[in-house]
Amino acid sequence: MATMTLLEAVNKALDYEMGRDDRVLCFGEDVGRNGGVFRATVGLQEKYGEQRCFDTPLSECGIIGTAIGMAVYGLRPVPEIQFMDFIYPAFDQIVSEAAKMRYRSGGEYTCPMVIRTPYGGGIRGGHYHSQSSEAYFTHTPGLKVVIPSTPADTYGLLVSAIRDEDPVMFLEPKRIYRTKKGDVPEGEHAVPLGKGRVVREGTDCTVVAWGAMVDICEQAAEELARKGRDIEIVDPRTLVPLDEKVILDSVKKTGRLCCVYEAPRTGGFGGEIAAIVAEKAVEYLEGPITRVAGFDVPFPYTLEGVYMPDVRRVVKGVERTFEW
Amino acid sequence: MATMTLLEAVNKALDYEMGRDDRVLCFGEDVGRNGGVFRATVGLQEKYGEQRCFDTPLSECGIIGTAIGMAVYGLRPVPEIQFMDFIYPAFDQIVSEAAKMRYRSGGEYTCPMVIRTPYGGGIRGGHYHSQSSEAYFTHTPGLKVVIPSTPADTYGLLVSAIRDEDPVMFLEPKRIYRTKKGDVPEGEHAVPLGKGRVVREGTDCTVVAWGAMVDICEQAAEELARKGRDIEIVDPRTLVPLDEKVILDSVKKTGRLCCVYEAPRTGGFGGEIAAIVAEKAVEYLEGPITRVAGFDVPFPYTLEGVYMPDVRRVVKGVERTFEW
Amino acid sequence: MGDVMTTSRSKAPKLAKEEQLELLRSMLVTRVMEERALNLQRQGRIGFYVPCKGQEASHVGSAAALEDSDWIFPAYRQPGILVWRGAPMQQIVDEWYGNGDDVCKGRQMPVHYSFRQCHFVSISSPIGTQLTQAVGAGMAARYRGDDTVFLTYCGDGGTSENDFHCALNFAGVYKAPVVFVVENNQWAISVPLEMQTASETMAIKGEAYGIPGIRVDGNDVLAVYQATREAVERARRGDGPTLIETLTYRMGPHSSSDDPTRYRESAEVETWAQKDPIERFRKHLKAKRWWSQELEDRWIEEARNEINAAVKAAEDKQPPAASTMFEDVFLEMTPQLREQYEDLKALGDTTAKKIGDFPL
Amino acid sequence: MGDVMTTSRSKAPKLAKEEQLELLRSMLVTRVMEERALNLQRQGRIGFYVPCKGQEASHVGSAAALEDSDWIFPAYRQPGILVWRGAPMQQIVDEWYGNGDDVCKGRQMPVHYSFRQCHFVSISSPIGTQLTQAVGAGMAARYRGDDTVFLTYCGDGGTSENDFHCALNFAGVYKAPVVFVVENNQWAISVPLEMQTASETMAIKGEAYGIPGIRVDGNDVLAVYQATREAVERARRGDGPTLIETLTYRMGPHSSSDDPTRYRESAEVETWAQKDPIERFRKHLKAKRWWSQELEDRWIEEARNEINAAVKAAEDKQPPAASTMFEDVFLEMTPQLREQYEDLKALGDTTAKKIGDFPL
Ligand SMILES: Cc1ncc(C[n+]2csc(CCOP(=O)(O)OP(=O)(O)O)c2C)c(N)n1
Ligand SMILES: Cc1ncc(C[n+]2csc(CCOP(=O)(O)OP(=O)(O)O)c2C)c(N)n1
Ligand SMILES: [Mg+2]
Ligand SMILES: [Mg+2]
Repeated sequence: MATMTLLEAVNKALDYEMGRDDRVLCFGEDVGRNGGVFRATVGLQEKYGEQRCFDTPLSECGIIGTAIGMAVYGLRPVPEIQFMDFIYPAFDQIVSEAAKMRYRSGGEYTCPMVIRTPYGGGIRGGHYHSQSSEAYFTHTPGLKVVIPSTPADTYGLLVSAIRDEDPVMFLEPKRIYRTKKGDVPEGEHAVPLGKGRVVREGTDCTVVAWGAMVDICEQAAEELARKGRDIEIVDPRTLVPLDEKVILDSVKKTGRLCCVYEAPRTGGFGGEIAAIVAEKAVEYLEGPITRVAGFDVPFPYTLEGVYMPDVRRVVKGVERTFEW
Repeated sequence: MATMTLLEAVNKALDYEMGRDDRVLCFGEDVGRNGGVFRATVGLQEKYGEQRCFDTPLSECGIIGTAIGMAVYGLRPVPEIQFMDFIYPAFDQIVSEAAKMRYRSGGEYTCPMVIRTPYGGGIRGGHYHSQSSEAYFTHTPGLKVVIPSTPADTYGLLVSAIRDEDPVMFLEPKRIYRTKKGDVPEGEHAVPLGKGRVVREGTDCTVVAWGAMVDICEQAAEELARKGRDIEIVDPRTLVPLDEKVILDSVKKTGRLCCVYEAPRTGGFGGEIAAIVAEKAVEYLEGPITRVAGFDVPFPYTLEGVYMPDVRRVVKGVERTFEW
Repeated sequence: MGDVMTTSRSKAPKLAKEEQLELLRSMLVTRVMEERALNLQRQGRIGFYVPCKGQEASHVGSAAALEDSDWIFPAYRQPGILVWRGAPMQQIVDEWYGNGDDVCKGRQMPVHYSFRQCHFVSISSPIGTQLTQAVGAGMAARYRGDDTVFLTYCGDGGTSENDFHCALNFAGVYKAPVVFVVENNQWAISVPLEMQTASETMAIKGEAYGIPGIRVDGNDVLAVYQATREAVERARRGDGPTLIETLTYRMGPHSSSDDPTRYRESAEVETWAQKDPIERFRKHLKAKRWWSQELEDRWIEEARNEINAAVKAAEDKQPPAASTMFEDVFLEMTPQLREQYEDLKALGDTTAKKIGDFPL
Repeated sequence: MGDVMTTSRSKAPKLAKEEQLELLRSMLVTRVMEERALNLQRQGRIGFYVPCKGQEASHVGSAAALEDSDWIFPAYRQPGILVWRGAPMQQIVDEWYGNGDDVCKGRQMPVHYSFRQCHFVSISSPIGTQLTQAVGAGMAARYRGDDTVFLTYCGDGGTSENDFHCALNFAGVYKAPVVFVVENNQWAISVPLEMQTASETMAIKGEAYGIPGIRVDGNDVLAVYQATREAVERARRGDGPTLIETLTYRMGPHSSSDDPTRYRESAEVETWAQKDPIERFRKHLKAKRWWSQELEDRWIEEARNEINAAVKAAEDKQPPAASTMFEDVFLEMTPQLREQYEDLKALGDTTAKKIGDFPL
């Protein structure tokens, strides 16, 4: 066990996998010499050389397109997209190519790769350094989507993602990169993809949240506890494949559901979770399924603190599940 | 009134708007000389000249990026993307630029444009000529998303889209381009954006569908009628902004909801509609909210007929809303 | 940069008789395949086909310059490469039909082949994406210490796409062992070359990336072979990528759904008909006294029989089982996919039904 | 192509004394602004800033070659253009603070300006997107019969992006009245030029699109002016686009969040410090006896006072009202946005709270 930040856990997991598997390569804009603008890859070039950890030209399309070629040839590339907001120039390579390679070739060619990218708000980044666009990828068959919320999960999920035989979007909640600290097992520690985590047990209402929203929900649960509401918090950890069972079991127990996410409300993944529950556990519901999410506007700068779901809004969202 | 196909209605609406407003330009791959691979722009270059209807190099990024510049300068571009499956190279220009131009400039610069593109399955197009990716755009604040299901709506909605002051994704159900015929008012006929349509009135279950799925649902409703189920069908026509009222009113009346869409089930817009109802009308529900959608796989070729929602699956989906 | 390589100008390639005859045979078989396929398509027996008539020399000649261990990241208009590399005709035809024996399990439209045993990477429709992937594979091979070379193709229209730009830029920066062949057939569906780019040539585009660019007569199979051979050797030596522009012409429609009379003059087509690559190469082999009518007739006869047998077999095969629709999305089916498959089975009959027809 | 334009080599531009002095003043004021802004950022009073020290001549000189009616599609490192075009200092500073008076209503990070009154189009972060938009605006102006010219900027890193490729390709095909300026400052954050592209120069990239490419000493304001002036005239005449590479250097960090000592040698920085564009131009004006210390001191004094006053005023202003968060998504609020705004108001206090801090 060692205590580290979420950001350090990313670095440690990359180091561990590069150490045990020489097919693993890290690259992207400012990833090599500079160790990444968030320092996620710091030290890796010194340790593994410029062949395995290097800088690229300023082209997300080139970064992901070449990564796909490497994966098809047999490597395990782990490209970094500097901010998730800048992944769109590579969108075609991701959704048309990486996601469909195994399927369209009848399994002759596969694409085992991990696209790492910091996502989410809370760093005063405005429109283009704050987005949470996980829903674009959860709607794309052939991609797995993983979002950790603790250092231990970050390490264990990234290790599993790198070992996975299919393309994985690994989204890192940059808001808590440095603020979130925790114990992480040294060396071998893999958290399986597709298994959710009950963050906090409770009986009155289920709250589903991931990434940086999990902490907010835990604080809200404390406040709700003082008001006599016993909240259960579920962190799916992987949105695709989704652990429906841990969510459905919880809702069947509590009878209530509030989904919390940073992305714009309309079309966000929390809506998908609400739809699953409305189909598979509607008879257990004792109130409306509520959503606390970003507003349907581009991510603002000065009003970031008003835009992002906070404790106050989560408390309100949970309380609304008790109102018919 | 004139009877025409859905495809002819697209052509007529473009012709009418180009005739009344010289700011309207049409362009894209094979759009000029060839009149579009589906013939949607046929005759427009002859009539309005190469300055207003022209071919472009093979670059969706260039097509949309230049269209944005034209809109910012004061024109009303109507670029065509040959197949929706090929819109991804332009994804960055659409979501980072067109969708945010008004907002980020405090209203100093705006982006009135219509991106026309044929979408959906049913033409034996396989992976890359069949996709329904409306959910990527409905989750993008700043974009309107319009999908017609009849020739009259096609004409009236396209006219409104071209006159709108903001960017509109106009998605044309190519499966019924030529098979769907109907009466269309001549000349001035605008259908407002944001108003849904009750396609068929019924009392037992609400079915929400758009594009080519509307016909399938009508056939299913006939079959269900024979089984004694009285189905109401709602076509939102614009997914953004969504006419929630017409959907909620219907569900409050029927107590049941089945959402039908071609896109992959997970993260599809039908899930958003289910989530809205589960939040705002849960107390009226007399059964689970079901979804009949594409499967979570890349769009297949030989098995297209098995992949796409058909009458049989819609009937089943509706019947499941009666089973607790 | 302005001048175009032809056999005369290029050092005459040292290809043995057998290899030169095999080049002709591959081009002829490719054309026989095409005639049959277009025929099947017109009869509605297969859904779609992409002809390459007039461009056989451009892709067969370039692919012939590779070692068998080298890889190809193709576009959709290089079927002759499969013939040259000896892909089984039955597998090719099964792909047209998308039946249960198709390597790709009927998941893609006709001609979107994948042939791992030929190091021929899965074809997709989006223009240009293969170029960047070829560069990544090249970087991977160099990292591995393999001396594999990667040959990738796009058309004149493809040079306008995003991927052309990042592929060549990355190839230049990392000196990837890649040969880019731009088959400049003058048209991108209905869009003529002059609407595609204002650059003098396609070859000159290499300068933007520090990559040598070469123009070659794409209807001169030996010139194409020679130019590619030199590029392949340079790549294998570790001297980096090359951009080759093959000047050729799309004699037929863009695809079985296209009608070129809408947008181009028959006069243009006739001029190019005079430059037919097979005609030309046959002349050359005649001059060398290596060619005989009997030989050619036998090749064509054999090819026809092989294709007919393959078609007959393909039509007797079953479509892929519904289960294949849920497989290969990931290595293992997710719970969601398993559930969706179960729901489908619960409906009873799940054999393929035909819905629409492809317009393009 | 290899040679670089400098004042000596270029026809000495016919700029009157007043204009030349105004060039110097704009560059000086830009630098004064920068010193103050970086200072405010270090004190945590504004969130972010992007310095342009060393590149003032490159963008002020090129923008000076335009008529007032011409448009600019900028990147994020050309603040001097706003000074040259006379944007009100208060509006500039309000944007840094993202307060209620900010033109952009505090929606974007500092330095992402929009100044319609200066024909200065809204800046976004994604690299290169403005290039393609400038081409579209140019096509629109030609369609309209306006003789407006469009000047657009990107950096050396920007040349690797998708948009650089399609922008130049479309500009070449449609002969759009656009001048592309690539400010080659040798670095893309920590990525040096040689990792960005293998092409000899940035200017040579124009050949891939049939566009003339020119290299100019980006620290020689008159040379930049002259090169751009010729390109602007060509564009206005209808003779199409030009690509100009300005050779310059980013003296400071990439942004207020960057630490360049991690990745580059101070020796390199010192060499370029000798070529400071303001120093150089001051020498030239001295030689002409047009410059005086008093004049420069007065300019700087005035600028400092103006900025200080603007800062003081900006800090007294309120943040934008919560309602502005829901406005301008569309011309009219949708029912969904209205409902979301109502929900927010129902919570009570909705004044801006500071959450995190920007790392880059
Ligand atoms: C990204 C993308 N946009 C559009 C299309 C539709 N399309 C298919 S082929 C083609 C023309 C290609 O022309 P070219 O690159 O010259 O190749 P050729 O067909 O002439 O061999 C187009 C526009 C596509 N497949 N992919
Ligand atoms: C599409 C995209 N990818 C990555 C970034 C992050 N980023 C911001 S500036 C920059 C470097 C730009 O370098 P260059 O184009 O040379 O301009 P300079 O900053 O040197 O003026 C990067 C990688 C971005 N803003 N947009
Ligand atoms: Mg072509
Ligand atoms: Mg730079």
